[in-house]
Amino acid sequence: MSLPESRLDAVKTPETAFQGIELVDVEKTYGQGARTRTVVRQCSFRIDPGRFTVMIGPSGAGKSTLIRLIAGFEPPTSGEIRVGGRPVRGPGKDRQVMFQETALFPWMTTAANVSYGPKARGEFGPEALRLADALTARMGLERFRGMYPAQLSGGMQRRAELARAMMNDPSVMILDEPFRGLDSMTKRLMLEYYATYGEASQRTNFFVTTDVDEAIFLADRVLVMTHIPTRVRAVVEIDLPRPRRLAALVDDERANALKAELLAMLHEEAARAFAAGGKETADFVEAYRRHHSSPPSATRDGS
Amino acid sequence: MTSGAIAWRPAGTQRAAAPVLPRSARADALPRRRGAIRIADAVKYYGTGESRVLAVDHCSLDIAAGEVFVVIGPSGCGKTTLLNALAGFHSLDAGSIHLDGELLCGPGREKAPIGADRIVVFQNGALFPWKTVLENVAFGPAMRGTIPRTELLERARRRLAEAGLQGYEESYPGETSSGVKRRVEIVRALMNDPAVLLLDEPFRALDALTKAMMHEALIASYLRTGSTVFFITHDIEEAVFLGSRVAIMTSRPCRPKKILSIDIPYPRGRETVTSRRFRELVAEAMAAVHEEALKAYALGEKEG
Amino acid sequence: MVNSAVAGVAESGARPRSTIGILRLPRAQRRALVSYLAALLVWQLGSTSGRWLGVELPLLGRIPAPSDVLGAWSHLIVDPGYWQSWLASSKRVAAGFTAAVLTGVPLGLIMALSPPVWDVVFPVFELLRPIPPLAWVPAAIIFWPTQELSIDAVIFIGAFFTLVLNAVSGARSIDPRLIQVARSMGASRANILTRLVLPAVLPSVVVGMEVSIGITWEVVVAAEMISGGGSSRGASSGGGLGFFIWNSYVGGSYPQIIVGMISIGIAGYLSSAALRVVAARLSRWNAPYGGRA
Amino acid sequence: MPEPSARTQLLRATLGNVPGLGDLSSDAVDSIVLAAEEGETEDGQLVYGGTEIVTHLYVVRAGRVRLERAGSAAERTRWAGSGETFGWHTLTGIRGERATSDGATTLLRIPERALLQALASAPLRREQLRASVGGRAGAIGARAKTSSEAQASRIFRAMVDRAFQWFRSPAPYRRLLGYALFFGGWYLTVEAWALPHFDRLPGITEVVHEWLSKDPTFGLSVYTPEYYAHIGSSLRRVGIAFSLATALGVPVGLALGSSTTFREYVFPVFELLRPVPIPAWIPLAILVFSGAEAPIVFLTFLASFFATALNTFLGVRSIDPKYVLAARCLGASPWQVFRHIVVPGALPFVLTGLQISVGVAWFSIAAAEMCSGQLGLGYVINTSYTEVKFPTIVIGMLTLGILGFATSALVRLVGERLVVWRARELSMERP
Repeated sequence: MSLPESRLDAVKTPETAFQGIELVDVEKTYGQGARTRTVVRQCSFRIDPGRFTVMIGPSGAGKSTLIRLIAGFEPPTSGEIRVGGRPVRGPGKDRQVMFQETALFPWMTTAANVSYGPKARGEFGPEALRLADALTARMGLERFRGMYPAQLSGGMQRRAELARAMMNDPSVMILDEPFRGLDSMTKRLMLEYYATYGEASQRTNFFVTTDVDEAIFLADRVLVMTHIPTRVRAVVEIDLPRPRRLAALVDDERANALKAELLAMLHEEAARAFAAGGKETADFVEAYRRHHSSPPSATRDGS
Repeated sequence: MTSGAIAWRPAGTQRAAAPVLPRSARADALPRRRGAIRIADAVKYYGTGESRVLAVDHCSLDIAAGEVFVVIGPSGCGKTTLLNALAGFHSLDAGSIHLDGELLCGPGREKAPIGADRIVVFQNGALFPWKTVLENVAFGPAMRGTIPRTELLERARRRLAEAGLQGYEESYPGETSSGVKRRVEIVRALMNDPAVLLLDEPFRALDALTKAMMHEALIASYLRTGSTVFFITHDIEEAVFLGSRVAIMTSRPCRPKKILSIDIPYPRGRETVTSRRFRELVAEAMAAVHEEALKAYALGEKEG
Repeated sequence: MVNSAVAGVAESGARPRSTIGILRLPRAQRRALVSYLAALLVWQLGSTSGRWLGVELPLLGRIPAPSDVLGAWSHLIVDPGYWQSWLASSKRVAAGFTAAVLTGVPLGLIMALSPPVWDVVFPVFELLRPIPPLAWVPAAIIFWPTQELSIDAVIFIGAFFTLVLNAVSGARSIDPRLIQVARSMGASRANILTRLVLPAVLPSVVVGMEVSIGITWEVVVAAEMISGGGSSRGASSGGGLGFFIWNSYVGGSYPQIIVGMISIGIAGYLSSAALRVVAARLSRWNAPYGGRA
Repeated sequence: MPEPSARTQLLRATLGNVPGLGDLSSDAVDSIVLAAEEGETEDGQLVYGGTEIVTHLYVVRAGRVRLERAGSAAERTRWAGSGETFGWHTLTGIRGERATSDGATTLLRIPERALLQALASAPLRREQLRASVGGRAGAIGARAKTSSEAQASRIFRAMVDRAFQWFRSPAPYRRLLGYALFFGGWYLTVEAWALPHFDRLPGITEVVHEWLSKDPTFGLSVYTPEYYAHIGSSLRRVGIAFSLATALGVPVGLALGSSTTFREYVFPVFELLRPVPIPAWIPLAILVFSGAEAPIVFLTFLASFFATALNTFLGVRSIDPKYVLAARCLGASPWQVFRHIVVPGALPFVLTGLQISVGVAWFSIAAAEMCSGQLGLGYVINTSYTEVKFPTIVIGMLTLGILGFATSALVRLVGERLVVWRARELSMERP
């Protein structure tokens, strides 16, 4: 069940063949002198063009840091990040980011927010105006163009941010747990909407989450990250057929097997995070332990 | 790769000790028979003059004592209004509410009295930040002075340990994770042995696995005390997993559109989520809710 | 001071509103009215206790009675000198305050947005801030050529520190992600400053102005009293409300002191209220859509 | 089978010298005892073998275990003797370690679940356990007998780090640059270049010389008792006024916040008087209060009272109504709601109010003392102007500044101790 259908291919697909994103031995350390904290170390992975890559890991594990490095908001301490073959020098319109909490400009109306990108670059011609109207309509926000972000519901704010990002025709969309704050019904609607939209537009997506179901539903490839200092612990291909429906996945054997595998790895990383004092992961370890207390699963230790 | 034939046995014992059954599964934890709620033709408006909005329209519900009654519906459809009326926070414009036959609010009494027989667990938590976890849990009986202090603290420690929260007694809520805060709040509520436990989307911002743990904790504590549970949520799976009956409410104004009875026995655990009956009930609820959700979406509802 | 409205009613001799009218008012206003009248009554009876009680109440007895104050005010209303003092004080507040806004707010923004400036400027700022503004009066008089300029300088100091701190907290409360998003859309630094930083900072800057204009009125009164009253040079009647109050005290016409106090209260209240209106208009974007259950 | 308490003693003895587990509370040990398992091995028998991830903590009760970590440069071998621990790879992040018993051994195996529960709220113990299990027992004061001792060494190390970092970062040098610019500018404009208008001001050398000289030309310096008499009188006045304002302002603010009737009757008049600037009260105060002390103390009190009452009132207003509802739900009476919710909830705002009130008090006392009174720093500043003793003016100003800074810092320190929960809450927010 997804939002009202309307022609999705109206969105302009990127002309040049985009070669994806490449991270080689990236490291990020905060603080200097004796008190340094390495958040990312020897982290290398590839985000393939036109595919849905999802990064999953225990909360507080430096995933957001990696997003800031790829988006160019911060330089890596060492290592190389290449987007479309060129090293990242700073933020650029080819990479648009959607954060966990809304980042709409509170003092601009929905319409002003959506058209901010082209206007800021001085490229706001009639053609951009038409695209802005098309995007706002497709997101079901025509009746809220004149309203301020504080007056929109959570779901509406997310859709407005999507429209704003699409206006800049990014080569890659970067999303940092975008649907976490929404109520579960709106979350379900947004997930299915974004999946169908992603499939239609062949855009490269890099999606970060702590929710295993979201990962399995959206991803072509899942990167399971270790606890701080973050690096790739495992790469799991999600070979479920598309288009996928959330309701169908719950009964799907293959989906449940993938879920069990991902959860087992997440548990170990969370246990290590917990042992290092991370209070958020305490719940996760407790939850996983109860979740898997009865039948012996593959990961029980050898003895 | 096995590690040879080490015969592991419980430490310091010669023979295997008898397994100790978790208390909740024992048959003798019979819930007491009280907390029957009857809501008859409840009506509630918001705002005045032309901006008046009908939030609840002649809503009638019969909730049996000791039942887990879950209310689900699109955002902003006035579910919270019912909870507020039950708790005595808000009044009703018409209709009445009875608890175990006694009039809570209705003709002659505009607002139900706020009392420890109907305790609310708020959406994003209401633990007192300036009191430690132990002081929070012991707050209710301490206020009413029903139990001497030393015994009260001892009982509070035991209840926290039962919920797997030993070690957190002396920390402040601000220092603990959201999962721990939620569990402490439920323990605080049940310390007062309420007739009705009112929950307003308590597990909304938690990640999937922590939410599953919270469900098991709620069911375990429900089995121990047997209070009636009135639970509001958006999450369909959560509603079907927890509820003995699930009422799907219409979009604004709020009226019970369909009531599903969940014929899965308690206690429910991990295997319930994968059972076929559970999937059928979720599908049925999903269909009914989505109709309402689309109506709400079309109206451009702002979250309730 | 709102009770001038009450005085207005009695003074103009108009038929006091019918009692039913008062009952129609919502409870809060009704009680406010009652409390104003009660205060007025206590003041009137207390201060005239000498006459009808025979013995003067200890403290209250020495305060000029409201009736005398009204009498004095009715004369002053027609006296141009009185309005002259209003004008003089307002001019000084306007001058000192505007100068403080034009220097304090930009400095606060620069300090917040560039750490090197903060590290250099803030230590000195913290050194001077605890010195009460009025302690600067003698130094200002020595430094500035005319008495007028020295009072403006002290008013400037009074408003300056609060304005800077509010501008700093305003700039610091901007969500960094908004700036990152704008940069990732290729917005130039100038665009970010005008379309992002300013609108975000403006509400808290105006709140800062509201607080600091209150302080300027406190400073102008004291400065006028100390410099005007203190030295013989300030003989001219246009010395401002502070000077007017001090002069009334020295000249023994005590009811005029209260008139001066009430006038300054009204002036302070009006200027803050004006800024509150500006602040509300500037941040109407965060008014939620209309609460719904 | 030894009844449970003997088993607990047995296990406690074994765990006794495991850093981090030794001083566990009795119920924590009970939860571990329930879950712990015991096993005997012969010489050369494999405990766990290098590929799978070990989640149990092993404690050697008797004998010795050989621990080899294959794959790293040197074949690193470690031995775990009786009372020592090994295993729990999810905690230590060790990979591919083989454990074989060297001679007959008795081992204890504790599942991770029981340990996580017992250590849930004790980050320090976790740290010690991780070090010991990972074989780096010597890293941080290995056998710190009591946790407070380890705590002390940790705090000391953190202080050294912070000091070391402070020197390395640019902040201190820029601070010095700032002071140099200000005082240098003062010296240059007034004394060296003697620019117009500036030359009339007292120079920095003059002021410092006067301030610190044994017999100051204008009679006031650090060595003259008169200087401390003035400071004393100003401090006493601010002290009396501030404590009166707090004693009256906080209850009034709390009442305004919690009782509607009190607010609807009192707040209108309160808001009527508040906008009147304090200096405007000076003539009236002199008129009404006899003597020199009373008017000054009254004026300072008035300023502080309005600030304290208003901030306390805002504090009560800022409390989220859900806390009041939650308390009433739990059966708290209105008075109990006031004591357990309104007062602690408003406390942070009250403390901010007190800080503002100290600042306002110093503002008013400067004004009041300059207009009347025989003693006090304000009086000093004003008279040294009329008697053309310019350096003393600056001395008076700087002293007022120092006193203002010191008193507000004192109020802030006392405040932070009162609101412990907020301090610990803020400290939990990791970067």
